[in-house]
Amino acid sequence: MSDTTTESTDYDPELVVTAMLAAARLTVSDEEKAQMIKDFPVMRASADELYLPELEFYEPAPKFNPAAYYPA
Amino acid sequence: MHSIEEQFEKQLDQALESNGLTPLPEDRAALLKAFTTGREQAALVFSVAEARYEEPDLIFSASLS
Amino acid sequence: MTAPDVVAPEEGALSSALTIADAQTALRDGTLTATGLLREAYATADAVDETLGIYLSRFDETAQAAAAAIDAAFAAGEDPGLLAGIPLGIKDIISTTEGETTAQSLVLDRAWGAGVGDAVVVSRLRAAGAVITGKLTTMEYATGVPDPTKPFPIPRNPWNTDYWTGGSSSGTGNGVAAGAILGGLGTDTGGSIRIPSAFCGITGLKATFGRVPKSGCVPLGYSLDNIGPMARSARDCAIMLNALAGYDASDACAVEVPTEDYLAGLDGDLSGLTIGLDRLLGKAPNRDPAVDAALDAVVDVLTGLGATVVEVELPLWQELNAATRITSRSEAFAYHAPDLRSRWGDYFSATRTGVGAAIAFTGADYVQAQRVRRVGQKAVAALFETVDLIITPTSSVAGWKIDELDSMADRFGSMHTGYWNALGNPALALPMGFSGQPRAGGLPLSLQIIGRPFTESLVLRAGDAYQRVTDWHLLTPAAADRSETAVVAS
Amino acid sequence: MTTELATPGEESAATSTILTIADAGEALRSGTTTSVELTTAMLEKATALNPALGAYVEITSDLALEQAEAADAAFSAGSDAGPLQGIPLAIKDIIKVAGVPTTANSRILDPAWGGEADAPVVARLRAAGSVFIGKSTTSEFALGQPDAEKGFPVPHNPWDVTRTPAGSSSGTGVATAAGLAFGGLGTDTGGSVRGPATVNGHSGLKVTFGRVPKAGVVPLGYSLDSIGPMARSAYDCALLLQVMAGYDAADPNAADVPVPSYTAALDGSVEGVKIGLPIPYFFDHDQLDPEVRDGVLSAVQALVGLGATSTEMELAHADKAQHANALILVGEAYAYHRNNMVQRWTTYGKYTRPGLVRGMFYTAADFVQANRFRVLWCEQVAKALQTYDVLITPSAPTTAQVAADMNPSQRLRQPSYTGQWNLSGLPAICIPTGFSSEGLPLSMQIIGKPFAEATVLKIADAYQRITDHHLQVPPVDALITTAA
Repeated sequence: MSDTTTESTDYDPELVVTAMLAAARLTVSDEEKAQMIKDFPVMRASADELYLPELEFYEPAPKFNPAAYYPA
Repeated sequence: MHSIEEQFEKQLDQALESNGLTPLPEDRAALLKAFTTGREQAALVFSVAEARYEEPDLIFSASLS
Repeated sequence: MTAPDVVAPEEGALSSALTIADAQTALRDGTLTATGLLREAYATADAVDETLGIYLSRFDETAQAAAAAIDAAFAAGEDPGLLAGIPLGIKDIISTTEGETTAQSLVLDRAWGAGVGDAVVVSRLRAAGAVITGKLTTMEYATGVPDPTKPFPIPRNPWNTDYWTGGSSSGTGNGVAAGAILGGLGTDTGGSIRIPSAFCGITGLKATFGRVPKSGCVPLGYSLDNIGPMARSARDCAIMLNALAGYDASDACAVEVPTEDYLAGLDGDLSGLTIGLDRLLGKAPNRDPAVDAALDAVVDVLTGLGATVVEVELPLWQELNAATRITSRSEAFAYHAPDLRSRWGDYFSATRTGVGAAIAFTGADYVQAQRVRRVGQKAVAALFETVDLIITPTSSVAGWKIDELDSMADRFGSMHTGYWNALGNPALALPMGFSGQPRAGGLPLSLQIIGRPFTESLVLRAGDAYQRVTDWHLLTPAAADRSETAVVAS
Repeated sequence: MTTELATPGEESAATSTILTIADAGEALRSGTTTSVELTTAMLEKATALNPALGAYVEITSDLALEQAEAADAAFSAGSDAGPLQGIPLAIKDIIKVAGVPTTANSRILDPAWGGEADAPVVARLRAAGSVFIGKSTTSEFALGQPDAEKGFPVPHNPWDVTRTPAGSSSGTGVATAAGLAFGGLGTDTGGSVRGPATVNGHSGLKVTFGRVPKAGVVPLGYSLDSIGPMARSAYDCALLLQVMAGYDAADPNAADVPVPSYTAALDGSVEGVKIGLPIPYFFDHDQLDPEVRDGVLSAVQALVGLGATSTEMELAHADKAQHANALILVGEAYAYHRNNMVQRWTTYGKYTRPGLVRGMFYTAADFVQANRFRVLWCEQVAKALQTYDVLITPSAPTTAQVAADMNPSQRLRQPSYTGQWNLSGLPAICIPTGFSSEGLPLSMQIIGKPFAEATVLKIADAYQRITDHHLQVPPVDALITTAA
């Protein structure tokens, strides 16, 4: 699948990418933005597919250790 | 030039859409307030100079017990 | 609102609170039975629950059976445990074998609790002989504020029922204050043990992150959540902590640090200790002047107990509070995303807009918040090289009216608790006076005592020492006056 | 810039036939060569070939010769710090070497970054008497393809300079394959040690997360990064790892786990070793080059011939594991780079920016969710590794791509076989299995349990005792442009 296929989405990738770039205070070139608009749906889909039902009661892997930096 | 509030509203709308959320009209004011506060909190954590070369506090361990 | 004269109340009428420690003695010297104690507790609940909103479900039959078994054990000369016969309530996001776990929400699948049975902390309380009286009100999924459009009780402050209990361990807060239970479990992700303890005038401990296993509890912030004891006094919290603390493999965040007898250190002596006070002035959008008057009195009491109190300034105050908010909202949204998408309206308004606002954060914002947590950890560890304990007000205000809760005013800024969830240190909230007059509409004020990680004994020693020479924790609201029908010993 | 140097062709026959660290060690101790001689030859070759191959950002000739002389002096004084004494190595230019600037191949990195001292892993190599030929080229901040306009040497695949040397530890890979160092250090967050080893035809080991301290290294993915040995043979990787591995308090992620003797474990036997082959995604993907697959399957047969057993099996969600790794990687990377990206967007290379900015497009909840999925993936692989000693997969779906055809968006849509093992923090080595019909290196990947580097290295070494793909040297002399 080439890098130009655009996925069908129930949102407008151009509006979303424009808003997100503004929120992140990033100014990018036109062709960079064009490629981001093509890439965003692929990224969004690859994130959405991680919300597997069987993960409902899974904890994240990285752990917080409150005692770091205190003498044992 | 859009005012800051209008910009935040636009960002909120796009974020709601791309995250698949459809809030009720009555929630809009509270959502916008929380979204705006969130943006400010995100900017705040990026203003901490000492964090420049700091590791995150969450440690991954390969040998899961 | 003039600053009240901060003085211990006159003896008699107001200080009729029964602590777990008192009940332990009375159960063993025959002046009280577990059955009588339970009957009295449920009688109080029958009288006040309608207005206060303490319970979501009660376990009268199983509780009475447990109490009877305890009495039989005592009669047979056995000692069935350090919490034998003590009526305790469980916040309804922690699973028990009896009844349902609802998280005070229409959304939580009722099959979850049934599948879990007793959370580790609940089975530990039972093993220590505790009588589990029922499931206590919370905020929906432990976040947000009450929503009158949803079929759940509105938790009210027993000291002034126009006011909110605070949350999210609301029913544990007003349940203990009103005497419906002698203690209970709360959870604390950004202050949810310490705030209801503060507003309801009782004592609550958020122990070190990982000290008490949190398996069997609906998550809010994976790297922030703590289950902890709420009761009248620091001593009572220590008694409960002895049963609750300790590693369990079922909780990936539990730490294998040895526990200790948290009662052993409560000797009332603070000599040689240096305590750093940060008044947190100017940190909250509004400040009740009674808080500052109460803090001055606290300094005198602690100095009198042999401690040296010095002024300190907590590092990165705004930044660490922001880190806690970013972390808890993002972690909660990961858990709730599927349900928020499919059944947004079923959630309480404040829960959905609060957790839903996590869409403001990028993955990088979340990682940056974890980097700021580590910077804060190092800075506070350095501060703890110069002091043994830190004290601050738990909140700059004594609470909010229920009907003021609808607008999403930044209440988080007035509550000085989330800072310590970012860092994981143990933090105890205990009463330090009143804003206004007790039983005349006045509201409790609260002191927060913080120690280095895993120094719960020292934190509890300071709280207990303070409570040996003051009575704030023994005051009870009118709701707690024993109803005539209660029979003390049968 | 090339200086009047004797063309490498005239170097003494002895040094040009020494290919591995093990061989060099023997030659140094038997007196057939000296560290100065080895080092001088490699410095000349590296300098002459940098225009064509772009292996080094900076060749540290003075430092290298100083270390070589010290090593030779030590040998003659009868003091032997171990197998790396006198061995010329390449250090990826995101790892701090005292007295030498670190660029991360970027105009962004603050020259003062990293302070003065060696990174702990470099200090260990230095104390072991090794020689630093130079700081090898890397993808900018270890991400993306090189942008020639930024003025850094551009690395090329020594087997075909139109092909990518892969990344991000490109320079160390090129130097190892072309003989401009006996090996060296790379870093691996999503495949950056294993990618270059795959396409340049040598061995590269991604270690267990926490096995080698990563203090003093510019981070990319905090919970994914690893520093790994790159060399021609698995045996050489074991020699390097022996010095690199072990706890260091300076790295909060370092694992306090004892370090075994890796070379002692390389007994050449794979008797009874149980190999799992996860078929879905790794062996049946439509973008997998059949020559690559067949290379792996014949290598597995060779191991079965030595007494191992291999079983086809499956790992669910292998594609999602790759996506989760990429999502966590860019989230962690963008946190580090966010302020510079906002203020100095165009100072970053044009192929670095699109990769890095993705950290901004995923939500915080996505990042948390990827780390929840991570537990599911770790549990599944841990279960499989109770049945099998190792898993074997292709190292990558294709041989080296033509550099000009590559772009950052492709990576989003192509299968990849390396990130799954950063996500689970497991040790994974890539070794050559032969050459494609186009003469490009083929490779396979061996994955083991946490801290089981010895097992992974043993199986790779056993294979390399009966094959010599890892000893083939690309014909680079023709690429030398005599001084203008």
